[in-house]
Amino acid sequence: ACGSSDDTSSSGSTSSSTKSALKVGLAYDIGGRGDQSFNDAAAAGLDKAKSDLGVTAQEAEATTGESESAKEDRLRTLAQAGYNPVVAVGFAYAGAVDKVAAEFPDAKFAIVDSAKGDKTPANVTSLLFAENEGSYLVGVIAAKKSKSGNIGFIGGVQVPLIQKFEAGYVAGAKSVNPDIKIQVKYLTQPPDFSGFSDPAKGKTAAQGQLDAGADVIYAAAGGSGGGVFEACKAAGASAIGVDSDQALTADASVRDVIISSMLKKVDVAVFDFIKANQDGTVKGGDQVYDLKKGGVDYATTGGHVDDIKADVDKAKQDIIDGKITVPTTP
Amino acid sequence: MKRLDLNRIGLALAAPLLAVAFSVLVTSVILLVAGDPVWLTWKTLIFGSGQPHAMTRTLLQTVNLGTTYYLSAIAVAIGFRMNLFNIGVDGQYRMAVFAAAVVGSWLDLPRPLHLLVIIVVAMVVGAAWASIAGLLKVGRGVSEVISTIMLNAIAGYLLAYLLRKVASGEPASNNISTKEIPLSGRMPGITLVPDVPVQTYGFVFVAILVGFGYWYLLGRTRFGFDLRATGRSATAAVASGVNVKRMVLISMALSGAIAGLVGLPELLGKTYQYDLSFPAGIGFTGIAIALVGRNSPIGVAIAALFFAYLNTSSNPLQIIAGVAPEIVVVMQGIITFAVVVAYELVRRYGVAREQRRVAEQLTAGPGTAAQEVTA
Amino acid sequence: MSTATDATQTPPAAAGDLAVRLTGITKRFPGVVANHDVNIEVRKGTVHAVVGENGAGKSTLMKILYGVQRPDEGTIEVAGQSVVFSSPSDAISHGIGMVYQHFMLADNLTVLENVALGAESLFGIGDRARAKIREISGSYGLDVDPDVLVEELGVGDRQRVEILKVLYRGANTLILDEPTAVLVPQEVDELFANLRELKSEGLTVIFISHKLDEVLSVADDITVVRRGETVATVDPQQTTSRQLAELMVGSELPSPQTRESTVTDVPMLSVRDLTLRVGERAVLEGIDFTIHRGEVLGIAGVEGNGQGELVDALMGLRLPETGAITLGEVDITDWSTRRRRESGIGFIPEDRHRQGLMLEAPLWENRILGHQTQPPSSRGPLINRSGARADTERIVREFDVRTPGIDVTAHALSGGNQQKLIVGRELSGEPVVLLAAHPTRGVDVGAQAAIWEHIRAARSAGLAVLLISADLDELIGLSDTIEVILRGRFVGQFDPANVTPEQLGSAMTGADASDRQDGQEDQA
Amino acid sequence: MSIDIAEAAGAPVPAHTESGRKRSRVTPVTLLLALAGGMVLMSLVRVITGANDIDSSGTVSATLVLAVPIAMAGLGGLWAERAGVVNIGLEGMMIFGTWGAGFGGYQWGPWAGLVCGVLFGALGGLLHAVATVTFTVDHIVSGVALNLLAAGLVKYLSGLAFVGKPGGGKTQSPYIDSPPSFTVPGVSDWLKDVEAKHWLFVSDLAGVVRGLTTNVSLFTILALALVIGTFFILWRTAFGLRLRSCGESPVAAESLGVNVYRYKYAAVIASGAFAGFGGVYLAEVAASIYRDGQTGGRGYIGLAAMIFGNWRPGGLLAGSTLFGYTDALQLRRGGESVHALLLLLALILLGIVVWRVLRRANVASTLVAAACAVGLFVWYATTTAVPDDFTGMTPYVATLLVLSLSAQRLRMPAADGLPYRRGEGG
Ligand SMILES: Nc1ncnc2c1ncn2[C@@H]1O[C@H](COP(=O)(O)OP(=O)(O)OP(=O)(O)O)[C@@H](O)[C@H]1O
Ligand SMILES: Nc1ncnc2c1ncn2[C@@H]1O[C@H](COP(=O)(O)OP(=O)(O)OP(=O)(O)O)[C@@H](O)[C@H]1O
Ligand SMILES: [Mg+2]
Ligand SMILES: [Mg+2]
Repeated sequence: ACGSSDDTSSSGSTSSSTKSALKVGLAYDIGGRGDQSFNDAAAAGLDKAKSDLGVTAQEAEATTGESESAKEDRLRTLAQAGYNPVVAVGFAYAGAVDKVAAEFPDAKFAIVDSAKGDKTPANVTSLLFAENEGSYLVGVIAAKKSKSGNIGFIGGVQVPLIQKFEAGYVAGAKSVNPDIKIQVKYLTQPPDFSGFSDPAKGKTAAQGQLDAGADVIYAAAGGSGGGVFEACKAAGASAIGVDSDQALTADASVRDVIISSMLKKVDVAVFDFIKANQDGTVKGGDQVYDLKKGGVDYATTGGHVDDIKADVDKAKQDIIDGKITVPTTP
Repeated sequence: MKRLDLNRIGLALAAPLLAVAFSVLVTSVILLVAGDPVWLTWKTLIFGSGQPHAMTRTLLQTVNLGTTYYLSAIAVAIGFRMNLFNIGVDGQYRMAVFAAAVVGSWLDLPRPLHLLVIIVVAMVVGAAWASIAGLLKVGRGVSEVISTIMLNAIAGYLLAYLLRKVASGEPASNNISTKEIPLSGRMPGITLVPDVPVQTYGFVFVAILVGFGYWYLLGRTRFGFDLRATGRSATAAVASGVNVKRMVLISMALSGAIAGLVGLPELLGKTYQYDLSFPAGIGFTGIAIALVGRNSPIGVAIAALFFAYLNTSSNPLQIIAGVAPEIVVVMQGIITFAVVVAYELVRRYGVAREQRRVAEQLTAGPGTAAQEVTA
Repeated sequence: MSTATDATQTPPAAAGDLAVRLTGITKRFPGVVANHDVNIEVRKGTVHAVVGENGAGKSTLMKILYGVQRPDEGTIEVAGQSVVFSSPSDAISHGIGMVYQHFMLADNLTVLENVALGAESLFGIGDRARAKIREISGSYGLDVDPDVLVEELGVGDRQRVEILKVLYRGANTLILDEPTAVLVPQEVDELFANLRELKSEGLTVIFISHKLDEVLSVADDITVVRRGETVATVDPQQTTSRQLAELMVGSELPSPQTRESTVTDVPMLSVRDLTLRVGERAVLEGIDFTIHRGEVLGIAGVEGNGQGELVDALMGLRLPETGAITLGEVDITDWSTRRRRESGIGFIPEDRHRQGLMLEAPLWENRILGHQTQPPSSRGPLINRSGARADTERIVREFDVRTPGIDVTAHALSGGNQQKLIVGRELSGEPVVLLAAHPTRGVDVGAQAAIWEHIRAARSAGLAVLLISADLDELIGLSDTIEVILRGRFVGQFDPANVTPEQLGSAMTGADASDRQDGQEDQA
Repeated sequence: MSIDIAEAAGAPVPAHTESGRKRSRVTPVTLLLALAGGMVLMSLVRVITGANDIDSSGTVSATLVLAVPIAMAGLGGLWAERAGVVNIGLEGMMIFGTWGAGFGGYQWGPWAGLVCGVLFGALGGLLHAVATVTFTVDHIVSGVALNLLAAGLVKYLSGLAFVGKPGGGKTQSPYIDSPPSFTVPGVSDWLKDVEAKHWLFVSDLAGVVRGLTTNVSLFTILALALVIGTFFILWRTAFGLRLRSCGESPVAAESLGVNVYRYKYAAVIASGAFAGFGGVYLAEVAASIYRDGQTGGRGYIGLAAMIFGNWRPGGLLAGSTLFGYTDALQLRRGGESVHALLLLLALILLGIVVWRVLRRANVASTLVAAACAVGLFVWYATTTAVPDDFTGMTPYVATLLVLSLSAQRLRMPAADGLPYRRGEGG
């Protein structure tokens, strides 16, 4: 009845794939499938692999406040049950992946959002994203779309990952208008991760920024983003979504204020990784999904940015060409 | 006499058995309603996933996690024994483990000394953070319930700030952490079962020591007597010469000092560093465990292991039985209810039985009827 | 025993004349039978007293009649009609009202709220109820302000509120469980006047007391309960209090011992110019006294005139503003409570449940309380369990604490036995000073005599005693000197050898200034 | 639950003195004067610091939104504890409320969401009542167990109810429509202009009034009505008297024929309903969605607000407003507003010092207060903003600070948290 039970049902018996069907293990971070955020993105990649490649899969998710051993055990149980490859979603798994991958040298592992460390075994692939580059583009959009010269950034929790979003966004906006005023707010501090799931806080913070003159706000705040969109809607301002194309996934009533979204294609990375396993072409080490690789991008749904698309695409090209280096820390 | 003892034992066992039976029933109903596999769930929970060594692994991890829970629950229990409600174990242990991680990574000492310093730092920091609540209560009359809730939140913000300050900035990593504690500062684990990649934390022994100390301190020392007396009747304790203000300060600090140990099994036995994903919320689990274990050193140990077992089983449950991990939390909630309700039911049954016994004696020998009968 | 007037001697009343008839009542508690086949008949328009030892089952019986507890066996008839009460509201609707042994008042509610509670449908909880309370308290001479918080009231006022509660509901049968235990003679007289008033209005009163003289003076019929059974119903006109006591106890009482003075001239406890303030108000002012070895200083006073604060100050529980306290030669003004106890001050608190016991703890742990740092309770920083247990056994033996064992909780003991345990504890370890507040309150006559005996024995061994009591006979009987306290000041000293309770009573209420003059002459 | 040191140490309870009773009566006039005084001070601080957001209409309306859930949780706590049942399970009942709002709200609209959420919260209350009242389980145990249960159960239920629905998933419900809100017609725009002038006092007043009259959710009004209604029910009706008597002295109540069990049940179920309403408010007004973890500990904060408010409706309203206000400040404008708060605090402390000097009160604590005032002022003067890392703490620090400054004498219901069994009193 829940997220993990629909795995075996769509087993690869009907698959048209010629290769022997892979058994994929997927370990989510807290929230799991259905979190409307990056866990869901990973799940989408897995679903695509199931239908396109005919793999079977087993999913498991983290629980709040669990210990390191629980994470290890999750990966170990999956690997031991013959799931190969095993994908771990979220940097919290870094240590666990290193440890378990060493115990199962014949299996392949991937970790989303965490770079290869000095202890990482060779059978681990790190799936990384250049969130700063994608955020740079929406920073450009925000600055171009802002009439007041005042824009906002709302981060869910002040962790390095989200600060990477901030860094790119600020750089992008400043590239358009060096004098632009950028209001930055993080909803909570770790280990209080409720900033990713508290729309009320998102709404209040957004209202504050709007009252202070902002007219475009970038919400890198997971589930709290819904509150940001609502505030923008009420104030007649614009919002920028994150991770997926939120003009498609957010509630219908607020879609029209979402002028763009920074796309972080975890689904693509996960799918690619599974496919590489099937093809036997898997590469270990850091796999950075940047603009060039199409791992991050901006969304154009709704046509709000059609008028400035050329400028944004230029910035995109400049980054791909290496003419612009986007900072990773604010 | 023998018969009576057997009855007593029967009564003592009745409560937990009743509780377990009740929880199994309710959980099964929930599973049924949700359309989840009931039999597979219980089979997985009791016999494990069926993979080689899986059960051993689960048990070893239960001991490890139980150690953490135990320390947390004992920290809470110390407060409870004198009617102090320390909701702040959560903040206290996180402050403490952070300080321990930082200081531990700075130092380079011979092993026993290095470990000792880390443990002392953790206890001192935990005690200090808890003492804020103690001082506010004694000095300003602020209820420790409020102050510890507030201090938990404040600790969170403080820690986030401090962690960013000391973080060894590995640029590509999205995690930030303190530096690793060198080898000499780690608690060696014990390989109980070869071939199984789970070591038992060396800190288990510290926890046992803490449990023993708790029992001894409360049951055998004057200080413990004063503490319990304050809990039972603050007014009577004062009249007996206990300085309640001092007791509040001391026991709050003591509770905090034990809370300071909560994060150490994990820190010294597993992660060797404090980072963004260091477990949080154990202080709250500790409250439930302390209460289910009725604040007794053995009862709390059993409850801690039980909770740990359920939590550890969350993975096999998900992966083998395909049941959402939330069911584990639901079960913990149900069990907590069931245990306490069962205790009450058994108590009432005991009372009723006692009454019947008196009635029987009454009909047997009316001459002694009105005497107070030995229970 | 031969003096017992048998139950059969009173002519059986016609059913119609009976307000209440209890037949064959049996009630069992875990480990104890509180009532066993109890039979009582209460005639309409009379005051019917129930007497018996502590734990005899009087309160239980009354609670059964009031629907608080249900009897295991037996029937209740009210006005000739057989009834089953499942809650007090059933009893109330049959015109029964009860004033409990321990006050049943919510401190943080006003008098009005306490009175109207449960009977809101009568006059609401507003002005109508206020008017009604004023009316009742006017017509029965119960003078209470409906709008003060109950916690601000003294015991006498609280007692009146309790009676008010019953009258407010229009009860015609009143149960009063030990209503006089906490009252001074004047208040008792007032209460009895009230009772007679009620009786003349046709109300029936059931009345429990340990003070047998009172019982004889006010009751029309007396039922004696012993160990859960009714042993006799007697006519007060034909009975002496001594006979009554023997009926209660079931054997002859020891006759009161003659006593000789053991007072020495070695000062044990001296207090100089003690003043204590609560907020702005002085609750103790300029208190001066000395107690010598072997002397009992009695303090007489209406409750709430500073006695509690005085004891608290002497125990170090409250900080006086000025003044010095000397124990023997040593100034102990700044000492902690613990240190005072260690140096030999024993303490029998007035409220044993609040300050004297841990109700949830076993007896032997209660033995340790207050003596944590002294042998045989402890050894160094450790508790000496076997020592404490052995000594508890001794106290139980020597002080005749009726208990199944020393592992039961203090809660399981009846009030009198709890008190004996406390007295035993405080007299162990050879104290030099004993601060005793109401040491025999709520204790039956047998136990009372025993406690007095223990105090006398300790006194002749050199103990200095500060005795506070509302029982003026006790005060006069035990003390070597009596000080009267009024509004925090000592207002007169009396020689117990030639003072009557009435004289003391008027000094205590400040009614008679000439007594005070006498007192001061005595002093000189 | 916790020991009362003042009582244990034999210190006088203030209500014993005559002045104690009179002091607790706050007349509307003094209240109004105090409010006006506060406004003037606020206005001064705003003009000096230029932190215009500290009493802007936006801040005021955000305060409302953030304070209401806390106040409702607190009200739930008030009902339960006034009847003698400690309710640490408010968080769980609130979680039930958010989920119920999601469940009913997305299918049948906000009012159905309200009904479902309140019902769910009440169910949580019922469970707590069964455990604590019928089975005399320790109140804390039951509450903690309830919190565990609620957190797990709603996730489990979400898996059943929301997965596959548009926008729904295991951690959130589909979108819920907001309940109606209203704006006092005509005033808002005019007030907005006045507020934008940033005049001393006048603009502040305009801001506050505008915040209170613009775009106010009907649920906010309902919440306020519930607080006032609670006061009337608990302190002015027979039902309330009986309920409170169960918290003060259940044996006394029993002795007068009050069915204590019934009132405790009623109170604890109502308590759950209030907490549930707090949850509904979070899901429907503060957000438009049920989201896992949305309550974020507000149940505990509500409990704290109730204790802060001395177990009285007005007090808990003040407590939750303080919390909501400081939270709004830090969320909206972070460092800048919190920085201005430093000056405000310094001024208030200064006021206390002056008052104490005039009253010739205890010198030592006066000196401490003075030192704090100076310290705060120096901090204010030497910085331009409070670092963002710290602003998040503001509500928590402020609550602690206010509590420890207001040398409080809290008084909980005398029988709060104690087990009660029928027929064992007296
Ligand atoms: N609720 C109860 N549970 C267990 N035992 C009880 C209970 N109530 C009374 N008892 C026991 O029943 C016996 C009779 O008690 P009861 O209160 O009726 O005595 P009493 O005659 O009123 O004594 P006293 O003179 O001290 O008031 C005592 O042994 C007492 O311990
Ligand atoms: N729930 C209970 N469990 C065990 N014993 C009880 C309980 N309730 C009452 N008792 C016992 O019953 C006794 C009789 O109760 P009661 O209220 O009549 O007090 P008492 O014995 O007269 O005490 P006191 O002399 O202090 O007035 C109590 O002292 C107490 O020991
Ligand atoms: Mg009695
Ligand atoms: Mg008695």
